[in-house]
Amino acid sequence: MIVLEYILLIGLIVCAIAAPLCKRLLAAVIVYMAFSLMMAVLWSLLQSPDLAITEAAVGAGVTSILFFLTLKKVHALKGTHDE
Amino acid sequence: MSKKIDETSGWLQRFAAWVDGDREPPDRTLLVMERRPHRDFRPTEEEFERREKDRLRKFFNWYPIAATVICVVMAAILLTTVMNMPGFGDEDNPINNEVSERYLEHGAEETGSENVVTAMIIGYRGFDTLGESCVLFLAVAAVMILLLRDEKNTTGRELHQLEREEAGAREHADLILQQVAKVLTPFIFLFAIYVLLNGETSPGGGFSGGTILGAGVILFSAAFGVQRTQRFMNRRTYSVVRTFGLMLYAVLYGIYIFIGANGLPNHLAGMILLIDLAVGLVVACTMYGFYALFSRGEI
Amino acid sequence: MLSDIIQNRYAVTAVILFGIGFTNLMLQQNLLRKVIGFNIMDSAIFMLLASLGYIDGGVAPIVGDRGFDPLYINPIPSGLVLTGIVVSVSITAFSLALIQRIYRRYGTIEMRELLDRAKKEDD
Amino acid sequence: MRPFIENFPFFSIFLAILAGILTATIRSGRAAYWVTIGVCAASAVLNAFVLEYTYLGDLSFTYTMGRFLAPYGNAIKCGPLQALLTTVFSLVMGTSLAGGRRDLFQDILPQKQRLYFVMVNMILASLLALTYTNDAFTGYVFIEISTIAACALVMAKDNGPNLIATIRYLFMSLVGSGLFLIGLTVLNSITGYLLMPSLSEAVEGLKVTGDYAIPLTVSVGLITAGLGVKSAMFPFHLWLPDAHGGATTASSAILSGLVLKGYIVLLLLMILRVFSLELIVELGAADVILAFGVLGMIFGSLAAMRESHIKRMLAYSSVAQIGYIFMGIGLGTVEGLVASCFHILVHACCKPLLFLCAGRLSAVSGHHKSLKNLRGSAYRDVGAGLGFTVGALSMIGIPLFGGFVSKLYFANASLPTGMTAMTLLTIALSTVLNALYYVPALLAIWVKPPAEDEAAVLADVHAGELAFDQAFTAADILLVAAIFVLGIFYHPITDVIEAGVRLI
Repeated sequence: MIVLEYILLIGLIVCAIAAPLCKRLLAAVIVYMAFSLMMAVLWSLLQSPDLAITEAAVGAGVTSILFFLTLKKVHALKGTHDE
Repeated sequence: MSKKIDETSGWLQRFAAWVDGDREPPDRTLLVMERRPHRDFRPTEEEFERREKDRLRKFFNWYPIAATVICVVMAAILLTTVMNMPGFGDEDNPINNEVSERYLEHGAEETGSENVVTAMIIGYRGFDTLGESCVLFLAVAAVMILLLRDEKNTTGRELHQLEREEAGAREHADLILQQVAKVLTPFIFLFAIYVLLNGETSPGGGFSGGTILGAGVILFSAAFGVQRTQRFMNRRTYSVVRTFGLMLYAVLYGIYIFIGANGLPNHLAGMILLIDLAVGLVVACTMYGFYALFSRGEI
Repeated sequence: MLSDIIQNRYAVTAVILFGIGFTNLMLQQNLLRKVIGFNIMDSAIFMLLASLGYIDGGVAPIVGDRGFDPLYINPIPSGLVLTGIVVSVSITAFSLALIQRIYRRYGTIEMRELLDRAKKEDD
Repeated sequence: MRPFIENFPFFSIFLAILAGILTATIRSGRAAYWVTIGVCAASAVLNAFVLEYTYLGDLSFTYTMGRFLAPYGNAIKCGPLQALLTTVFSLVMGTSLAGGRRDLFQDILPQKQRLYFVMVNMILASLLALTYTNDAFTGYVFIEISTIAACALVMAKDNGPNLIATIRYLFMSLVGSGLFLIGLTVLNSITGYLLMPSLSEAVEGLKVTGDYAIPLTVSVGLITAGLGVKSAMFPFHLWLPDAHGGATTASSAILSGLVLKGYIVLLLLMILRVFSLELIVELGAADVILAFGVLGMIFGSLAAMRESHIKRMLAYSSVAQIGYIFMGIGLGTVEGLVASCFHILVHACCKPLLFLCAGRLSAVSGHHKSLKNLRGSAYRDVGAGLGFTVGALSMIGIPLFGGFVSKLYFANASLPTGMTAMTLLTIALSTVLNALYYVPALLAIWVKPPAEDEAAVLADVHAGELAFDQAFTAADILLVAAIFVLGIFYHPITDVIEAGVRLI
């Protein structure tokens, strides 16, 4: 269990550093999604299942969808350019 | 008397300008009583632009340095702080005081919820939760101001393109997505309703359940198109459900506070379930509202 | 020192994450990355808050008839974080909507170019 | 069974929230406008009753939000000071809306006007809650409400520069609330409470035992810095001129006059109720606040002098005035706090008046905002010209106007401290600087331009703009009267504030 904890904590830091450094915005958002998922697992390790459910639904679900829609609108996704 | 701020002026003004960080063109005449002469702007404008660019560049040169210093100092201070904070996982930490004890021991009988987190956010600290629902409501309203279609933010061409895309999506529907959605959506809804209604006895409650419900509606809408979603969630139902949910919650809670503060007898025993339901509806509507506004500019 | 860090591992991670998020919020030129930075910063604060309520060997605070009386973790931080998460998703949605409109108006989401273009239009 | 009147603070908050939810369903913008005005008036009346009750009874009471007594549930606390502040806030909110009505209905698209009023109602609710709250986390939630709503007020005009100003404002606000929340987290971890009286006891205990000295200091610093960023304390003011200068008239008035004050009031509550003045002075936080306040007074004015855009000039002047308030807090004495509270009132009346008059003056000059183009505009709407003059003279600090009294109190408060010379000099310097930019503005609007210029300007103006604006004139008269009341009959008001600070 403790090993998993360390892996997750280090993973969080790596993701947090990587997310804004990714060259493509899409990659940044996906890394942020991974960050959210790890956070959700950590919260269930911290015995807060309420938070884990909410974080999984909000962070990895709704927020990411909103990010993707925004990426589409600002033409940062491949293949969505006008004309 | 006129005051000029340019490269030749005193250090005080330049320092002020620097601190100020303002990138507006400095006004050359402070006293504007005399009639403005017809100036020929051509030669000065270029110089002006150059100077402006210079200033902007300067700002962008020093800003990262200052910000980095601030961030590093901040992180160092916080690191020292947490090293001096109560240890992790210790039972004797100041945060584990009589408040949490009371929540754990009497939460179930006082609020009727076995999940103490739900008991706390809806029973003990309900006013925060009311504020939080207001934040959600406000966020949707603010996104509506920005993205709801109007003559300022949507041109006819864009509208036309949107329609074309929707028509295209209807004709060439994404089969994989539809099949997956067909299987998944009932389970998501079921799970959402379970989480929503069992907030008292198991993890979850209004916020989690509402978000999952919203995510389910979003999946349905993405897979089967707007038309089929609008059968059960058009603009009218949307605004009715959202407003009704929040009103129900606010009024219930208002009565609850009034009764509680005045020490009147309490007849709102099953309130948690109702409030959870109202909160769940509000949250689900909010999430779907974000999605709809972001993708189509309409609900 | 090292044992201190290991003891307070959650808090230390949270502070590092806070620093990263804060730096991104202040330094990034791209508005979307700024928003990601803000989200990381908020998550870090929530993690700090949630880790405070944890008690070694505690279980989730769902009281019921289990036949024995286990040690529960502190429910207060969990409740506060739940509030915080919902607030942060609202703000994220709002800022993303704002970014969409800015892109539509100016055609860029880089802060520097944005200020440049706005200045040009002003003149 | 408590006296029925003690429910009134809760009723006023609740009314504003309900009105915010309801206005989202009203279709017509005008109806939403009247609902909002009604709510402001009702809230002012309710809070005025509370003021009378608490001041005459010389008491303050805690109202539990729910069945659970402190420290288990939420609570609000009400004394004379809070009641006075909320009464003035509600009144000024309604007045600002009335005064900026014409601009508002022009600047905002008809189908989105109702959403604007949702924001206004929620801002009123958050201002009331921030003033009344007795719980630090409730403070955080309402700070976020006010952040979103304030940003929405800025961008409601919906043109390019406004969007950029909004996003800068938003990011700066997020930094502020992040700092506040992490400060609160640290404080919570070392004390274990969120309710202010329990927090205060715990902090007292920590001070005696000397435990957790570093976290306590850091949390004081973070909370002050967070609220300072949000209320445009000096080095963090860069977002303010764009945001306040570009918004529609009513928004500028509300943001500059009221929203900034909400955060300052919360800071005051945290300082007085939780940390206590002695701790703030002991930790040196007071000196830092004082330094930033003094710097803000000077640099805000210097920046305002360089502006020719009238609304941006007023926005920079707000930075200077906020500097005054922080200087009063930084003196670290009760007298300083009383002066600060009085200045909050004065500024809450003056700045909306100036913004409303500036908006009206630019409306009658073809919506030009530059001082050059406003020449002689005071003759086109004499009421607006007079209002602007009164506001400006009060800002400079001419006797009989409100601003003079607050400067007098600041000077008085600085006498027993060790900072007398510096404070007095700064006040004098700031007065001179204020005069240096307000007097030219006054001259500009009152000096008649040559006839051909006048004709050129008039050709530019829409005929409807020159028509008599009843709502504006009413707002104008009300705020001018308020400034004279604050300037002449200030004794009863300072008595209320002193009682309020004592009973806080």
